[in-house]
Amino acid sequence: MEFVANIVVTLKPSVLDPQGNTVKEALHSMGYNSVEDVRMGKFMELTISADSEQKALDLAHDVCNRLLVNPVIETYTLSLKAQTGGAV
Amino acid sequence: MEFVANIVVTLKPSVLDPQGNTVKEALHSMGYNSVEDVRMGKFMELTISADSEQKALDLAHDVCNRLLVNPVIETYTLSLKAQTGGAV
Amino acid sequence: MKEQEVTLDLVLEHGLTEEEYKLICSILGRQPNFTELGVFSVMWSEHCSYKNSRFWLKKFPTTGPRIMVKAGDENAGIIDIGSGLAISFKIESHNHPSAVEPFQGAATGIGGIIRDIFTMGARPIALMDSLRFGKLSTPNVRRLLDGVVRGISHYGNCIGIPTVGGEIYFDPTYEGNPLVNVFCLGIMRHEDMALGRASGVGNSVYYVGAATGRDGIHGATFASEELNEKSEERRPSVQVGDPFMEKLLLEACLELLQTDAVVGIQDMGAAGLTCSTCETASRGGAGIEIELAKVPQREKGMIPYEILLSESQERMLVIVKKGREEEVEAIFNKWDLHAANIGHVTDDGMMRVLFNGQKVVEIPAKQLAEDAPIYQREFKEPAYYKKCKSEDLSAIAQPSSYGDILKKLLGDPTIADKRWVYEQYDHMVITNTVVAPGVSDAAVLRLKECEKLLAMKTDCNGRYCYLDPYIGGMIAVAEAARNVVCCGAKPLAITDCLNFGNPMKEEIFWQFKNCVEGIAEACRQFETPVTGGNVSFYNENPRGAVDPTPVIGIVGLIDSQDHVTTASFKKPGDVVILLGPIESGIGGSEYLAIAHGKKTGALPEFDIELEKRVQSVCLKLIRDGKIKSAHDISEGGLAVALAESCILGGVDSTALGASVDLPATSQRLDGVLFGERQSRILISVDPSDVMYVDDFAKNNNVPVYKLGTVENERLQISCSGKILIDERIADIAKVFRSELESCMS
Amino acid sequence: MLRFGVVVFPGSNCDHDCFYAIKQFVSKDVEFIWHKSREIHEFDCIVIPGGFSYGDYLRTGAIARFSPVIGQIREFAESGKLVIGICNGFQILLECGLLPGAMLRNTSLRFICKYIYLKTVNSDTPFTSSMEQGRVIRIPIAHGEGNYYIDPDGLAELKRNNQIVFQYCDANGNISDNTNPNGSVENIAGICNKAGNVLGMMPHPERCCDPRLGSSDGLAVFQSILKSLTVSQ
Ligand SMILES: Nc1ncnc2c1ncn2[C@@H]1O[C@H](COP(=O)(O)OP(=O)(O)O)[C@@H](O)[C@H]1O
Ligand SMILES: [Mg+2]
Repeated sequence: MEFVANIVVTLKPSVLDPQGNTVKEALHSMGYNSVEDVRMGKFMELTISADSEQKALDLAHDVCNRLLVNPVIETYTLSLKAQTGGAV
Repeated sequence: MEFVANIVVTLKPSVLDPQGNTVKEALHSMGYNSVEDVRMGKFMELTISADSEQKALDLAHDVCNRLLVNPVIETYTLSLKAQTGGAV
Repeated sequence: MKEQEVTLDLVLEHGLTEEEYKLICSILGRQPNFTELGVFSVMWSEHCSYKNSRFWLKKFPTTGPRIMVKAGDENAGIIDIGSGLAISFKIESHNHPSAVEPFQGAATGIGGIIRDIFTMGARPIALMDSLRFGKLSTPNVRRLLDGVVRGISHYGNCIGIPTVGGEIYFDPTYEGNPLVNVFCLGIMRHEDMALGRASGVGNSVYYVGAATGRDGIHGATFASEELNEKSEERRPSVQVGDPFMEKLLLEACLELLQTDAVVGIQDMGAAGLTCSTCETASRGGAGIEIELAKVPQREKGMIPYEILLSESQERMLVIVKKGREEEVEAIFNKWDLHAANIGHVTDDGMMRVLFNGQKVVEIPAKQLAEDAPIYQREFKEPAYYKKCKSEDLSAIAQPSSYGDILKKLLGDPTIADKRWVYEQYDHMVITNTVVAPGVSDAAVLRLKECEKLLAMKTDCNGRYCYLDPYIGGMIAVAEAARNVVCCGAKPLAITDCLNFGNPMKEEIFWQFKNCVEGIAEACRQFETPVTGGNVSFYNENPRGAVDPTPVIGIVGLIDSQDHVTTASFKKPGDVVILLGPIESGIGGSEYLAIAHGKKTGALPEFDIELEKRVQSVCLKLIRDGKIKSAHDISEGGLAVALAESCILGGVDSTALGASVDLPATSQRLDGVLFGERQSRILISVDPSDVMYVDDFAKNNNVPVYKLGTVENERLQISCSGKILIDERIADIAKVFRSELESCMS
Repeated sequence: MLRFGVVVFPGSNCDHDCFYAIKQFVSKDVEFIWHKSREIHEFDCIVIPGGFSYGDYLRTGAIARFSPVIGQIREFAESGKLVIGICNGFQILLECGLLPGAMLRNTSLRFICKYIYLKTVNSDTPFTSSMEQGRVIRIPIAHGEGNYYIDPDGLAELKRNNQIVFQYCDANGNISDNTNPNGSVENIAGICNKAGNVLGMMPHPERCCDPRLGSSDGLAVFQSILKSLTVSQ
């Protein structure tokens, strides 16, 4: 079976986000003053083949912890869904 | 009222994603062969103050089209929710 | 974080001793509160106060006719280079942050050293990086190298200062505790010099740059500890760098210093706001009062302790003349920077800190900044020292193929071309780079402001310093000087970054003391004063301390473009000559480590008088136009130096070769080929100049050997007619050029 | 004398290099233009230099395009005057739509700084007029995002209008995947707009104008500008 894991990696709240700050300032200077804060992160979409949803989920978490996420400064959220329509 | 817009920006399917490919290859060399594909994108979280959900939504789309997304290579999805607990 | 009651346990937790605490109480005439305890603990940490090293650092010569600002007086020293110009340069370590988070650790290291330079009023024009890692066969080492190089590349490229040189060694001793030392050099007109002083009662104190967060609280004390599992828990003290913010700060500060509205300026580095306020006050012989509520803050609910100790990056403190505030604010506004007027200069010598009007700190600034205790640590000669020194190496077998050893050495990541690294660095921006990385022994920069050029390099062989710290320290300076001499420069001054293990261990302290004495002696001999530097202790991993690694950053002055010399052979038919002794032992060599797995032996004889003669003969010949290429003989010995001069000689596929015949010898041939005796320079000269060069060297009591000629395509080395090495340049070039990259991909 | 203006954005870092190269080797009349300026019509040629405008945060060149000076540059370009964007300047021109396409990260995902060879495939522009067709020059690149992308229709259009100006090649002018440093579509290193008066290029001509720095091949670009401006005056 095939699953798609959507992973959102963000900086921990206390960590400085230079990109987000700069984008916020840019939006303000463009007149979008009602944008109060901007935080930037990464998005990743993994296509995983696995026997079960649980196995796919375990694998995705494993991959996040081992490679995709830098636990020193980042955290992540993960959502998984079965790929409908089988193989792409 | 305060709203949080979550924006996911990804490369259009027709655009090659060197970063996603590299991550995929790294995962394969680590033994994660069941990861069949990786696509990388950007995640952004905007905190917006607006009178209504519709206004916040319009603003977020506006900001995406004008600054956050480059339509030549990227597409985006947007979701909005009201910030519970009011001002932070 | 919450305020805590000050108890002895808490004092000890802050890394202070009971005696130090008593001293604090007597300075204050009372017990410190929680915030004041934090303030003292960072100012009196090893990192800020140099309490364990200062006694020995005083051995360094720091004066000379060109010195305008001496080591230790300000953030960095200043050296006159004539024509109304001066330079400021310094090296600093970011070892511990880089071990925990290589990308951000290295990036913020670059940010920090750049601030040290522009705070002097100099425009930074060059960076160098001196790196040490474990063996690349370990995945974690590859991860660290990749992260560190990306971090330096990210910050240096973005801010637009070229990384023009550096060095990397790979040795098991650094596994788990990499060394990341970064160097920055800036240039200024004499009149643009700025100082880190607060004076003039009533003058305003400005905070400018990034907002303060809870970054790196206790970074300074963190750097003063060994790495262990606990350091993992301290991970929040990792900071994220913002090179864009720093670029704005750099431009705004330099623009600001063109006005006369500024009394003093200081970066906020280790110990942040605390250090910058008490040091400026102390240097200016004044007091300072600030209100923390006015400090721009990134996070909610920070307490005074946190605001004062935060090590958020990209912040500066500026002391502005009363009445000139608007002018200053306009410049910061132009650069989209938020500047906050947070206080003023007082006349009572106190560092006084308010929080919403309430007094939270009141400490005599001078005593806080300058009266940390100075310790004379115990030292003891380690057992390994004599054992290694007297090790009998005669049983070590000669290799079956010298050619194979040559290739092995050329592909050894420590020796191989570092292209994979320096191509990730913008080394050309500012358009001064006349000799780029990988071309020569040192980088050469032209100056747009005058006819002169600068040569610069970092150097240190930790293995030599392990085997003989005193001689190793001398060699670090000698080799650095030799590298710039090979480019046609007269060495001017040095900066040093002393990377050692735990100074509380007597054997480590012995290494430290001996290295310092060796460096000090060499600096006196070469008349290159020390203009500043940095000490990094506690470089240990679970297996013990790293090899003592006192990295030397050197800068030399080249009078004219005509003197710029590179390492590569230039033309077939030119004569290859060795300046300096030909024979060498194999003790301490990379050959011994790579081919035989041994880190031992007595270092080959080192005579500093000979070293000086070799260098001055080489420089004189360069200035007289007699030398077409000059290359320092270092790791890998004569054979590797010959190979490098050949490989570097060609553009793309047209490399040059050489054919040399070494004089008959009774010494071991692996030593002659690969031994690392110092005081040797490989040069090539036009056939018509051979006699002159030969005579000149002999008249100056420098050994000189005519080895052979520059050829095409092959490197042939024989010894009294018997062929030892015969390789196609294309083959050895491939190994030299590609090995590091293939390790990393 | 012909007036050159070098635009300075927060984070530009090749601004001084362009200024210096022009002043030393091209025209004494060169000035910086602060990105908040609204008056640039007195210049003859606008240079948008390299660097990391706004830190290259979000996307390279994305934020700079909202600076006030961009509106001016747009009018300037529409009136037929010369605009050259180098490296980050090229990225800005793409972001603000004065040139077609977009930049992606180098396929190696690493910053690359080195000398490469560049083939002049269109010598019929004001920026290449003093170079013969097919001329190969040695010039540095220094970028992390120089992987030029354009969709197939756009590429066909570029070709139809002869808008491809420079391609990465080897010393002999051969264009192949091996000589592509960053993954750009068809080794594209520089393009111009349809009218030919706006050029974007990733390599840095200002870094190789002074023979002391190892190559003066970049001078040809500035000399071409000078030549075509002098002719048109
Ligand atoms: N980390 C680095 N960053 C930039 N340049 C480097 C680095 N390491 C080595 N280089 C460059 O590669 C060349 C050779 O350096 P190195 O191997 O230290 O030479 P040597 O043995 O002559 O001291 C020099 O130009 C040096 O500046
Ligand atoms: Mg050398």
